[in-house]
Parts: sequence; C-alpha cells; structure tokens
Amino acid sequence: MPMKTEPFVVNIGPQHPSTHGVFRMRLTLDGERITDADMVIGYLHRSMEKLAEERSFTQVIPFTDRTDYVAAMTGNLAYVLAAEKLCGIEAPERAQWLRVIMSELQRFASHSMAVGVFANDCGAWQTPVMHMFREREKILDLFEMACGARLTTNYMRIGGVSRDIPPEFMPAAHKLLAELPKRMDEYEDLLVENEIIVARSRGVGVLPAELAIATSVSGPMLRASGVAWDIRKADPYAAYERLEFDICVGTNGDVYDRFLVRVAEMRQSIRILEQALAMIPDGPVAVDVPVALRPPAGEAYGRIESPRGELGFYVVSDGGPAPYRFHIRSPSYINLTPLRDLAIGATVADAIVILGSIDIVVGEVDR
Amino acid sequence: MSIGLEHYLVVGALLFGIGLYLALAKRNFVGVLMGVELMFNAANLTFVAFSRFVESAEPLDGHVFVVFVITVAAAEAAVALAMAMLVYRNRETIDMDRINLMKW
Amino acid sequence: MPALAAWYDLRDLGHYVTSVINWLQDDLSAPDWVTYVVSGVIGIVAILLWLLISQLSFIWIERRIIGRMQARIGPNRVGPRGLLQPIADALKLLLKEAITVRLADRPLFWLGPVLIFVPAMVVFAVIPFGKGMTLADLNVGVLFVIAIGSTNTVAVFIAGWSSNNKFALLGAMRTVAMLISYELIQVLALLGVVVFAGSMRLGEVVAWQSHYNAWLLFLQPLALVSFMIASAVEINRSPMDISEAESEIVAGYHTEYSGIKFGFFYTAEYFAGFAISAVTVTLFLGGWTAWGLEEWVPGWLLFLSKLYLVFFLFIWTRGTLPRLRIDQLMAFAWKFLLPLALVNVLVAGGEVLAWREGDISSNVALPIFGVANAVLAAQLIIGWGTFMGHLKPERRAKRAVLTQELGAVYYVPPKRPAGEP
Amino acid sequence: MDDAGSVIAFWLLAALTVGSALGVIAVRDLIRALVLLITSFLGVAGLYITLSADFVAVAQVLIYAGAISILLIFAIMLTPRASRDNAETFLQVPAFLLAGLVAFTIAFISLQTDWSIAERGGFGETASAIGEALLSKYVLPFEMASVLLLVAMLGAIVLVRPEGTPEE
Repeated sequence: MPMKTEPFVVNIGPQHPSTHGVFRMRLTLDGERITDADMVIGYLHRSMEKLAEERSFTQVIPFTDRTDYVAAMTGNLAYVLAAEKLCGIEAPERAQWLRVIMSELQRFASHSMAVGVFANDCGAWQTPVMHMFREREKILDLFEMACGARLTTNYMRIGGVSRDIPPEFMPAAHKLLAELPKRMDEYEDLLVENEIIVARSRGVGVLPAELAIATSVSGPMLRASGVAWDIRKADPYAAYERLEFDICVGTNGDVYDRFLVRVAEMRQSIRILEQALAMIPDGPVAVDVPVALRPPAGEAYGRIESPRGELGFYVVSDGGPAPYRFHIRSPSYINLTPLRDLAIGATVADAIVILGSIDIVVGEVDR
Repeated sequence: MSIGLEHYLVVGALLFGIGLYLALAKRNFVGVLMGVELMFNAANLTFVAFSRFVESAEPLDGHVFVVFVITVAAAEAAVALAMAMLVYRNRETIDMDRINLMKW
Repeated sequence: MPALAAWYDLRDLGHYVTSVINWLQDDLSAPDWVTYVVSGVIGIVAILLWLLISQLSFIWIERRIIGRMQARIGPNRVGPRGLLQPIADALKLLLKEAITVRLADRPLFWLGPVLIFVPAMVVFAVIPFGKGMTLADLNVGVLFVIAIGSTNTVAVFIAGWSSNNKFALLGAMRTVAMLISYELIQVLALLGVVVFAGSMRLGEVVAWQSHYNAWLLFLQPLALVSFMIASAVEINRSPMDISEAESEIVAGYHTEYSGIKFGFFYTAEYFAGFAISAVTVTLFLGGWTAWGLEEWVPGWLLFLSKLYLVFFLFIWTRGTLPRLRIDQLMAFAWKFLLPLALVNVLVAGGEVLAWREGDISSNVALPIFGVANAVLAAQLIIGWGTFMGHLKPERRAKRAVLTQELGAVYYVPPKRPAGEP
Repeated sequence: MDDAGSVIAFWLLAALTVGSALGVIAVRDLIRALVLLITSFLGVAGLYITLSADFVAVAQVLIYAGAISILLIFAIMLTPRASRDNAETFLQVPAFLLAGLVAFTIAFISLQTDWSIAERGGFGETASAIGEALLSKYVLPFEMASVLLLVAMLGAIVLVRPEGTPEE
C-alpha cells in the first residue's frame, strides 16, 4: 500500500549477527521494503596488496591464506599458479594432483560452511551449520595431517607443494570420502526440500544472466544464473583437464538456485575427489626453486575457480626479489557488485538471505 | 462504607468528561480517537453498573448492550484508523487544527 | 486413619491448602478475607516456585537438547554435567550492567520488562494443575487466556518502542502486526474446543475430556494444529520468532536490553512457553487426567509431564526449522489458517448439534467425530494447500541442473597463451 | 457490596481508571498517553469484575487492551515523528468547560436521582446468559452487528485503498 512514510535507514552491520564479518549494509527502508542499499566495506582492510610488494615471492604465500580465510588452500593455489606462470615453472605431476585434492576438499569445506550459514540466515537456528561443521572439521583434520595447520594452511609452494602427504592421509581421505555421500543425502533431505527454505529463497534476489555477466560475477553465483562458466573447465589448471565432472547450473538465478548449485557442487567435489584419490601418481611433490626467487621481468595472471568464484592474482615482476605490483581479483568483492540491485525491493529478511547466498568472506572483500 | 450505583456512575461521568475533553481539545487525530474510546468506556461502565444495581426483569440486557457497544467501538476504531491514514495521505498531517478545508 | 491417608496423599495437593484454611477458619476463627488472601498467596507462591524451578531446569534441558540436535554437547562445565549452568547464567545476568540507552524513553524502558511478565504468569491463575488445584477457576477461562495473551503485544511494543533503536522498533512492529493476526486464529481454534466442551471453564473442559475419555486432541486436530502455530507466534518460538529474528534484526524488541532486564525477557519467554503449553495440555490433552491413570498417579504429575512434552515440541521446532518471513507468516495466517479454522468451527458446531439433537450415544458419536475430523483435517490441509498453489509441482524443490542436461549458455572463451594477463 | 475487599478494590480501580485517563490528557508524548489509556481500559475491566460482569470484563481486556490499542499503535506509527505530540488545540478552554459541565451534570443527576436499587447481589455466570440472549432475544441486532463489522472492514479497506490500484 503506497503510503507516505518516512525513510528509515537501518545499518546492518558492521556489528551484526549475519554479516559474516565486519561488512556493513546501509539499508533505506520503507516499512520493511528496501528502497536503497549501500555497501560500506573496508573495516577489515589490511593492505595486503601493498604489503606483498615488500615481501619475497615465497613470503607472499601466507598472505594468500589470510585473504579468504575460509578457503586458504585455493587462495594459495591461485597465487602459486600466477607465480609459476611468471617464472615459467611447471609443478611435478604428483603436486598437480595434490593441488586438485586439496582444492576440492577445500571447496567442500567452504561450501558446507556457506550452505550452513545460509540456512542460519534463513533462521534455522545453528542446526545446519553445526552439522555442516562436522564434515568441515574432518576435512580440516586432513589439512592438518598434510601441512600442520587447519585454517591458514600455507601448503602450496611455487613449483609444487610444501611437503608430501603423510601415509595416514590416504586411508583417512578414503574413509571420509566413503562417508560424505551419505552425509550429503542427509543434508539434502534436511534442507533442499525444506518448505520454509524454499519459501524464503525461491524467487528472492533474482540475478538475471545478463546482469550477472555485466557485473562480472563469478562462481556459484554466476552459475546459478544459468551461465555455465567454470574456470576448471574454461581455463583448466592443475590436473582438472583429466578429471570428469559437471558444471552445476541453476535456472532462475535466485537465492534458492545459488544454494542448490552449492549443494550440487559439493556432490561434484566428491566425484572429483574419488577420481583424484584413485589417479594420483607417485613422485616428487615439488621442483627445486631458489629461495631468493627472482622471476624475469613481466607480468602474469593466475586464476582458479575458488569456492566463491574466479580468484585471480595479477603479479608483476621487475626482476627483483619482490613483486612489483600485486593485485588480487577477489570473487567476494566482485560478487558484491549486484547486491544493491538484488536488495532493492526486497525486505530486510530477504536482504540478509541474499547476502548469505552471495557467500562473502570479508577478509577477501577488504583484503 | 458501601459501594453503590452512584459511585460507578460518578466514575463513568468523570471518564466521559475526560473523553469529551480529549475529543474536543486534542490536536492529534489519535488523541481524539482516544477520547472517543474513553467515552465508549464510560458509557459501558454505566451500562454494566445499571445492570448490576437497578431493578429489572432482565438484568443482563445491560451486558448484552455493552457487547454491542464494544463491537461498534471496534468497527469505529478500524474505520477511524482508515480515515486517519486517508487524511494523512492527502494532507500530510493529522493535526486537527490544519484539517480545516471545510471552513473555507 | 483415613485422615492420615489423605494427609500423605500426593494425588491432590489442594487438600493441604484446604486443611490450612479449615484450620484458620475453625480453630482461629479468622475472618473470610484472611482465608481468601491466604489461599491466594499459597497458590501464587506455589505457582511461582514451580515456574522458577521449571525455568531453571529447562534452561539446561533446552540447551542440552538443542546441543544434541546440533551434533554438539551443550553446557557441561559448570557443576556435574553442566547442571549448574542456569545458576551461572542467572548470576551473570544479575551482575552485568543493565544499560539504559541515552535516548531511551526511561519510564517505558523500565516498564517493558516488567509488563512482559504479566501475561505469562497471570494465565496460570486459571490452569487446573490437578484435582482441586486451580487458583481461580473462572467461568470465562478460555476467553481469559486469550485476553491475557493479547496484552503481551502491549508489553512487547513498549519495550521495542522505548529502546529508541531501529531494530527494536522493527521487531516491535512485526510483533504487533503478527499477534493481531494470530490472535484471531487462536480464538477460532479454541472456539472449536469450547463448542465441544460446552464450557469456557478450564476445569470443566478437563472434566469433559475425562468424562468422555476423549481428549480434544482427537476431536479437534485442526484446532490443535492452528492453536499450536498461533501460540508459537505468540511466544516467539521458531519458526515464528521473527519479532526477535536473530539473523535479521539482531534481537528484535529486546536488542537494547542488557543485564537483568534482558534476563526478564529471557525468563518471561520461558514462562510464556510454559503457559501456552499448560493451556494446550488443559484444553487438548486432557489436562491432569489420563484415562483413569490419575487414580494412581498424582494428577499434577501427569499434567506436568504432558506440559513438558508440549514444551519439548517447541524446543524441537526451534532446533529444526528455519524462520518464515513476516509477509509469509501473515499470509499464512490470513490465507491458510483462517479459512481452515473457520471450517473447523463450522464442522465442530455441526457435529455437536447432530450429537445433541440426534441423541446419539457418545460411544458412537465421539469415535466417528474423531476419525471424521482427523480425515477432514488432513484433507483440508492438503486440499487447501493444493488450491493455494503450495503443492504445485513447479513449486516443489528441485536439484541444480548439470551441464549434460543443460539448456543454458555454455561459455568458453578462447584459450589465452600462458603469461598473458 | 460492602465488604472491605470490594470497597478497597473499587476505590483503587476507580483511582487507577480516572487517574490514568487524566494522565492521557496531561502527558505530552503520544505513546505514553496510549500506555496510560490502556491502563485506564484495564482499570475499567477491573471495575467490571467488581460489578461481577466477568464476560464483559474479559471482552474489555481482549478488545480494548488487545485490539483497539493496537489499532491506535498503528495510527501513531503512521504519523510522522514530528507531529507525535499530544498538544491541545485552541479550543482547550471551551472544551474543558463543556466537558466539565457534562461530567458535572451527569454526576449530579446520578447522585440526585433515586434509582430503584435491586438487592440482588452479584451475577453468577454471565457468559452463557449473554450468549443465549444474543442468539435469541437479540439475534437481529447480533446479525446487524456482524454486518456492521463487515461493512466497517470493507469500508476501511476501500478508504485506504490507493487510487489507481488495478482491479485484480
């Protein structure tokens, strides 16, 4: 009912239960309808890109853990690919497969968190998130076996990975992999056909494919809009060319499709992992790279399909020991571009769900 | 001391007076509405008091009447709210002083 | 010895009060008002004590149950198995500073947490806890329950408005809009019960259920469902907890409350939950009776176990279900529950009329009504859901499309040589 | 009605009702005025109970304190924050005189008249008697009231319906 009401500005964040960090939305409301939405970012800015220009090429790797702290492995991998491109180094075969295994484990862990937190945003009070964390914990345990750390893994190296996986990794991974499909069935039963989740998310925050492409959205968000764009297929890296998997695509581009695409990608990750664990060869895990690496002058852009979308590192070298220019194309940041368009006309409750479906990591937004 | 009919009637009279004052003197539409509701209440109180104390063949008729008054009051409040919204939408105020188009 | 047997009889705690009052009247020849006040005070103190003990235990029980549902342990640090956790929580709330926002409307800010207790606790005055264990068995008990519940709105609105916080105001307005819709459902649902029981006195509703050995749960399943849903709205339990939706508007109307004032809201939420469970048990689940079991087991124990069972349902939904949006919740009330509740009242009226006028024996009539109403409830829910389009195939959930079965744009750019940005 | 309990209850409730009604006049803030008004409604409900009118008392709480106050809340929330005060118009003095006069007249008449008081005592159960009266003797007004409510509802919807809303 059109009424002359006073605009009502509400700050969602930076301190808010469901902004997933210190992100802030300034919503202008008319009743519960959003008439305008501003995004205020920068609360977690740590100046990573500038700091990286003061570090040697290897010393940059820990930064990449801390951009996307929910998916550190893929952050490592993207930078390492860029640096390898710059130096013209090719990682050995086993390292390529390990990279695939680690990124897919990471994708599963990250998506399970995204899906759980999304359910939390829909108002399912912590239960899905806690259940999802159970599997995430096991994956993090595998990471701990491989590299000693759970979140900030710092595992990939220029020219390979930091160390080979221990002998107990494989049995544990196989055991986990046998368990995951059952868990996925459970979660799909719990969430995918949940009447309330469908009611809350279907038709909400519809992102048309044209807008998605125009705002250079990537990752599950783009695929949910019906664009089958996956860097693992479009520009294969590591060992993805030799693996069989499908791109999961949504049809409507609404919040529900984003959620479905993530769930389907978790299934695909299991499929990839099954192949990769069977196909991984023996051999060295890294080539020798000098400690004080001085790549030839030039520039390189390494990109991967991170759980959140196209994660790219643009590295320029002037022949010195540190990158001359270091830029991160972080998917969380770019996926936020259409948020205003999605939020306008929705309600406050929708805005939260839309933000949850974009699945940002503020460390990556602000860098 | 014993409480009789007159006590309730005086309370009703006071309530009615207060309601009347609110309805006449308040500038805000909602204030006026409150006054009207208070007058309804005063009338209801009087009805119930009479039905309790006064000689009658069917003493509960007073209660029945109160039920009707409450019904009418609910209807009146709904319509008044709609009117307030309408006035506010057209005139951007619900200040009774400014709703004076009929004066000219 | 019969006197002694009665003294130790736990089935009827009311006779302790009776004996106290008899003693006052006969031995001390106290005036009437003294006995009146004494019996009232005993009842109030007993109910309060029970409420506090229940609440403290249920803080722990709810957290443990939800922990269980969420694949975690729950509180287990304070005391054996975390049993002292509620005490620690209470102490924490007591010792924390109760901040008043600078621009808050101070008197109302103070009034909100106090008022919120009133509806939650006054309801217990009319609840029959056991045989002869009612504080005041009003003859308009059912209406009283609804009327008192509706004043909850005012308290919530006062709290939300006086905080001078936008989230609180949003929460308060959501509550106001929601409660006024669901109050209607509640009234209509309980109307079915009243039509069957023929009385609004809660004690008589229990007596009716006991007399016919038919809990109204079986005769009025639709009413039970709508009443439970409306009650979940009234007491802000998930999935209807949108007035304090944590993930959207932080904590809704009590966002600005801290310390013991927040504790008041927290406690009142439990009290309201118990109150609603008590009403549900009394009206639908036979109250303190259970097919003659009350002869052997104390009635109040039966009542309390049923009450906790119903309260467990609220905990269960809280641990399981996501939250609806405000417009969906309102649409659900007006478009879904209201027509069903109206049909239910009509059917209940028709059945009672047929029963009375047709002079059918209750042994024949009630089972038929029970089966008919259960079938009707299921059919109505499914049928109305289909009619409103909730069960259409295109509204059902589906899976994401994989690339093989894809009609979407498949977009592969030309491959660029390595090293080029 | 001459036992101590009833007398105390009456005076307390009367003071509460009239006092908070006066507060509605005096208080500057509209929301506080509303809270006082609800208090006054509840006081009237209490007075009904002292008159042994239990059904009417509960209906009073349900409809006045539960529903009409909410409509008033909506009305207040619809008004802009700036005009959310409770000030008087220029008619303050004449209104006061008139209201005082009316109240005084009613009180005077009610004190002077010799009512035919029935020594009947309180009512027992009123709910069922009211229900029967509504559906037998007063069935026509009862139906009229339902029609009135329907008309009021439709009227309210039509009034606030924005112009140019497409017919669905």
